[in-house]
Amino acid sequence: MKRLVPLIITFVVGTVLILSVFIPPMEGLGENFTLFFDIIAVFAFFLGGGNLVRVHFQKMSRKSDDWEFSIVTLVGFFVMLAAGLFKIGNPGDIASSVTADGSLFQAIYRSVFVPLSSTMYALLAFFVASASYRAFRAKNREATLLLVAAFIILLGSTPFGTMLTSWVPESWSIFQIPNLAVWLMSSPNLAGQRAIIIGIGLGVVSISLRLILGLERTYLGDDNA
Amino acid sequence: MLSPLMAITVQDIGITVSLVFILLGLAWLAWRSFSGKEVDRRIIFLFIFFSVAMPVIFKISFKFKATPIVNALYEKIESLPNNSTVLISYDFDPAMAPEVQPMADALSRHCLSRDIKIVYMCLFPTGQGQLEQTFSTVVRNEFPEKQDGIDFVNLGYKAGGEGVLNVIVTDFEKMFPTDVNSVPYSEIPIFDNIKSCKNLDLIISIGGGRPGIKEWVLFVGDPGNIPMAAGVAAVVAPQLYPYYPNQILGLLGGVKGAAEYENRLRDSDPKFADMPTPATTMMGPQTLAHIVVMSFIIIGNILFFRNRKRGEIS
Amino acid sequence: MKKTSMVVFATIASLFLLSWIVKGMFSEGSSPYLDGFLVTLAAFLTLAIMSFLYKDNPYYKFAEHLFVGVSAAYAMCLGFWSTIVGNLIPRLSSTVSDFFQVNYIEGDYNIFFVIPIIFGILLLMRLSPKAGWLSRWPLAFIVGTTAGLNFVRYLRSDFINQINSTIIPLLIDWNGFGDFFSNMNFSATGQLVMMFSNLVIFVGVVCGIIYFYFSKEHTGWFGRASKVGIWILMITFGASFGYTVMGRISLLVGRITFLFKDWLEIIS
Amino acid sequence: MKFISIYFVLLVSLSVSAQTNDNDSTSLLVNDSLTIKIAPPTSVIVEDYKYDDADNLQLHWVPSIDDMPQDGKVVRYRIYQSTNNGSFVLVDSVNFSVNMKKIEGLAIDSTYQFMVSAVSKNYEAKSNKTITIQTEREWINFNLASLFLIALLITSAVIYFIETARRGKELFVRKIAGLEAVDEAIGRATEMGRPILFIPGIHDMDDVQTLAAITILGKVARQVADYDTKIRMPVARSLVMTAARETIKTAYQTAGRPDAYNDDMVNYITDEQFGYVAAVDGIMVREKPATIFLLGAFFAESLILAETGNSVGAIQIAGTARPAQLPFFIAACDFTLIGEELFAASAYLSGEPKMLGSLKGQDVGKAIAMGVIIVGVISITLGEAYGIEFFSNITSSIQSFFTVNK
Repeated sequence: MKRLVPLIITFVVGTVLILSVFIPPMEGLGENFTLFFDIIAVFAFFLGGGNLVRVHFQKMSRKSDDWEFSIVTLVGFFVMLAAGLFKIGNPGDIASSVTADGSLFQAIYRSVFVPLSSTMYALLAFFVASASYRAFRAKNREATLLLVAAFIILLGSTPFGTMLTSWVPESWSIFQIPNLAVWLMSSPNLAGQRAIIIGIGLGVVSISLRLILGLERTYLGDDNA
Repeated sequence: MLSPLMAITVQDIGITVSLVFILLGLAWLAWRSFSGKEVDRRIIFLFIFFSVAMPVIFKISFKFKATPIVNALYEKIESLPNNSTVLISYDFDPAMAPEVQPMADALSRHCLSRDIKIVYMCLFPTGQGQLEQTFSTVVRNEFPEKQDGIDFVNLGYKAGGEGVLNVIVTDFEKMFPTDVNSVPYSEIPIFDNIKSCKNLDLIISIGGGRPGIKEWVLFVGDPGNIPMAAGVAAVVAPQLYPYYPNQILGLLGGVKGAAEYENRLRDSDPKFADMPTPATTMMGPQTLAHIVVMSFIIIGNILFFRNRKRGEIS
Repeated sequence: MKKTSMVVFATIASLFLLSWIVKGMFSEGSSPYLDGFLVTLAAFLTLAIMSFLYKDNPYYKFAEHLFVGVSAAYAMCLGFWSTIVGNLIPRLSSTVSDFFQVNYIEGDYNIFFVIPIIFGILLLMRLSPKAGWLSRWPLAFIVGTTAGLNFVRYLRSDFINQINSTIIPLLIDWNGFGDFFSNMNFSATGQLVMMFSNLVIFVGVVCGIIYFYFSKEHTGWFGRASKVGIWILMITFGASFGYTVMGRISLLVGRITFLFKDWLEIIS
Repeated sequence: MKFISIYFVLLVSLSVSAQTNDNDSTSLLVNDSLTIKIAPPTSVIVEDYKYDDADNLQLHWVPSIDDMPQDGKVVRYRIYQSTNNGSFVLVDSVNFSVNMKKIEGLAIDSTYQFMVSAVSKNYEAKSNKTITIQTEREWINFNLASLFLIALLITSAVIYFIETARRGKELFVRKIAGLEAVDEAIGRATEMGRPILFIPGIHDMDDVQTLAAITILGKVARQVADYDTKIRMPVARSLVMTAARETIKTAYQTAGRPDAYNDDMVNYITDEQFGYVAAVDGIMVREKPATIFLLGAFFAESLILAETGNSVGAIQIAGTARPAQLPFFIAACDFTLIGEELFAASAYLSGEPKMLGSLKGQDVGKAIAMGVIIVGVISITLGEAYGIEFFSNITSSIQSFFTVNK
């Protein structure tokens, strides 16, 4: 029961969605299944929220490391949730957009969410720089090729690339660095990415097949869980 | 008499100071590394911070010529007759915004100025927050005469990623019974002749994550045979080249792609002469930072080869 | 140790308080002190995250934990308003639709929309240790949907269409060897470069696939082809690398612009 | 009489169109001298749209003879529809020089009739009415026959090989360079007496990459148990912790030294991306591992981890299927399992039929891809450059088979 029902659900849903591509009268059914999926996806957000609350309450009650910061998480969570669900400060009525300008929700989004998430990723600029100094070495032929290609792309995206090779005549213009960078992107890069895409595409096809046929069950976890 | 002279001087001083700082810093770093001393990671962090910050303050900027893959999108929008409908999907979060928000703004500006109607939507929840940004800076600010529902419409966000796409490729209303302000689909004039994505003249996905342009191609562009284009964060741009030109007709990659598009747009028509060009402004600091990163790689590798040679001798 | 951290805290707090007051005094708008507070808050959070570069510290931890909470709630709210209120309620009940001021959608199959609700609630069962196994049902639905959707789409876009796009002529505008050699040049848009590009794409794709082909030992000509494949892949990764550097720096430029423009107002 | 009624319909439809969104129809029949007269479109044909669920029809017409893109006389075409013999209503309009339109959203039990008009700035010329038609439902979309065949082929290949592997037949998988380096790397850590650090990415057990990493951990742990090397494994998910502990414990038991195992080898840090990175960085700097494995799903942290590992002088073996992170691993690590190699490595090590079988099935797909591309490129080259008809035919049949549009 614990395993059979999920396996049947996966099989039926997967098969219907594949067949709905080939059989026009099944299109509507496929669409509805997808719509169900979209609605369940929202419950996954709720699950994420619920999990967060549970984990952080546990941390607080167990007084585990850094439990004080769990309070920060929970306060942030509940304030944002209230702002969004009750549309606090929203200039319109209940039907207006939740992200309308002037609402508390949008204000928190702009002055808390935006700086936090974008700075998080901006940190990577520092790490890229330090890694380029300390770790990116031409250790072997492969790494050398990689670094040379990266170099041309980087140089090609700056005006210095243009300056360095502007003396190259038109009949040799492929050797001008900006042109070379464009060429690298649209020929060898395209070829390499395409080989990868074909490989990954086949991988996705085969794992989908295994999931639908119930050969792959790892996602169900073990029986006792 | 004095003001142009002043302007030039401030710029010049800025560039000179930045370049001198960067060159001295690199020289110091090289000297220190070659004399075999550790350079603390935090010093490198500080150095890169200043190399980016100084050109931001002094506003060093350059011009860019549009590469073919960027130009293709520009030409496509130019070739659309007015009254066509374009869908722009905001599939990004604030973390990617510095790279892709300028593209979204420039594309919106281009379409609206050519009387092309725009349907806005997003596959990222945060896209709706970013959409609001474009509405306040471009749509309502520069085109006050354009009307919601007639010239543009905001459908907002729906959860589900590819699940959303799989529905709208055949039926918009099923997925979006109303727009973001709860106006029913049937009462929105833009949708009079539009039932599904197949009735659109062009779809542009602006993003850089998942779901994003790849899902658009797989679930909408290819099955529905609909022209697609994209503006993406630099990190994913190389991965999308295999789809060009058959599955994606044009691609703006990273802030450079955005800058190229801004320049192309500005050169095309005097009415765009004063438009804000955030991406072009960003390319100044970007350029100097690239030079620093390249110098780092060179210094690091010289060091590596020297040490290896020594290792071989001993 | 305790004392230093108190001093640091006091300094930071007073600096940002000062920033708030100054911003409030000089900014224009209907609610200057609120705007001033919001910008100061954003700046504080930006710097708090950046302080991680020095070392892991309480300010960074504060910012990170805040981010986790806020982002989870953001997604929940948007999901609720857009999908639950936008797509689900209008198909279930006209009274509730009226409450949220959305149009009720008449339909013969509306009753089936209880399925996603049931599955949704089952999904939430995961939070309970005893009934957690029930969450496998909606999970199975999610897995089945993605598998079913992906199977056909990946096959079409990433396999068949990619093969089709790779069928390209190696000789372009071909009028024989004489013509070719007499017009030969290395212009970026010239015949030679175009032909070479197509050759690289053809050889690159085939050799790349050979590298990822696991059923044959990579020896002899197959090994040499796979060697070419790895070179092409390395150039590919190099291009990725260059673009990633570009992308990451842009994000930093974005943040620094925020600090100098919106907060400190050094630049306009 | 009939004439009058058509005229009436025309007037009605024009007033309808004036309300809709095209703004060029208001001044009709006003000033004869300025009227831009144009001929109507001809041969308007309506037919069933193929392979749908009876909701579309396809309309074609021959454009008006005045429809020349240069002079712009014809501005657009309007499409009028009559449902169940009702009056004609404007349903759509298309731009000049377009000569077909798919009419969507129709019902199976109604009859339809159409009319197309060419519109200039101030004149409208209508075509004859089409025949009355009903939509038809098709049960199979034959446009997608080749997609179906290819899907069937790959599906059967995967299933066939999984079954073959299950029956115990050995399936060959080529040597993978990174795997050979594993022994050497573990040996090095043993010699130096320093620990091995194993990082399985930051995703949960539902990611195939994490599964592959845990499989490879199985092999690493066997050797670690044999040589009595120290292993440290910080993880970002609690489920991964459970699985990893299980794996290492089994390895120690197989090696006959269950007492040497303890749970502290694997510990959970935090789910938060950068929090995890900070902690792992700390471990690297403090314990200076001799060997670091970075296998699994990595995101932005790949470069931070690889850089720190490099700076403490460890031998690093990395592997991920995420193309955007591979460059950092290749540049900063000593060996990298690229993309599918990670899965191949784990299939090879685990010997599980379902994994080996799918790997083989995928290889069939790759062989098809290579074969078709090689034949296609040769034939298109010879066909285009030398105009050899035989090759052109091959090209067009390959291309039409590999074109799948709805």
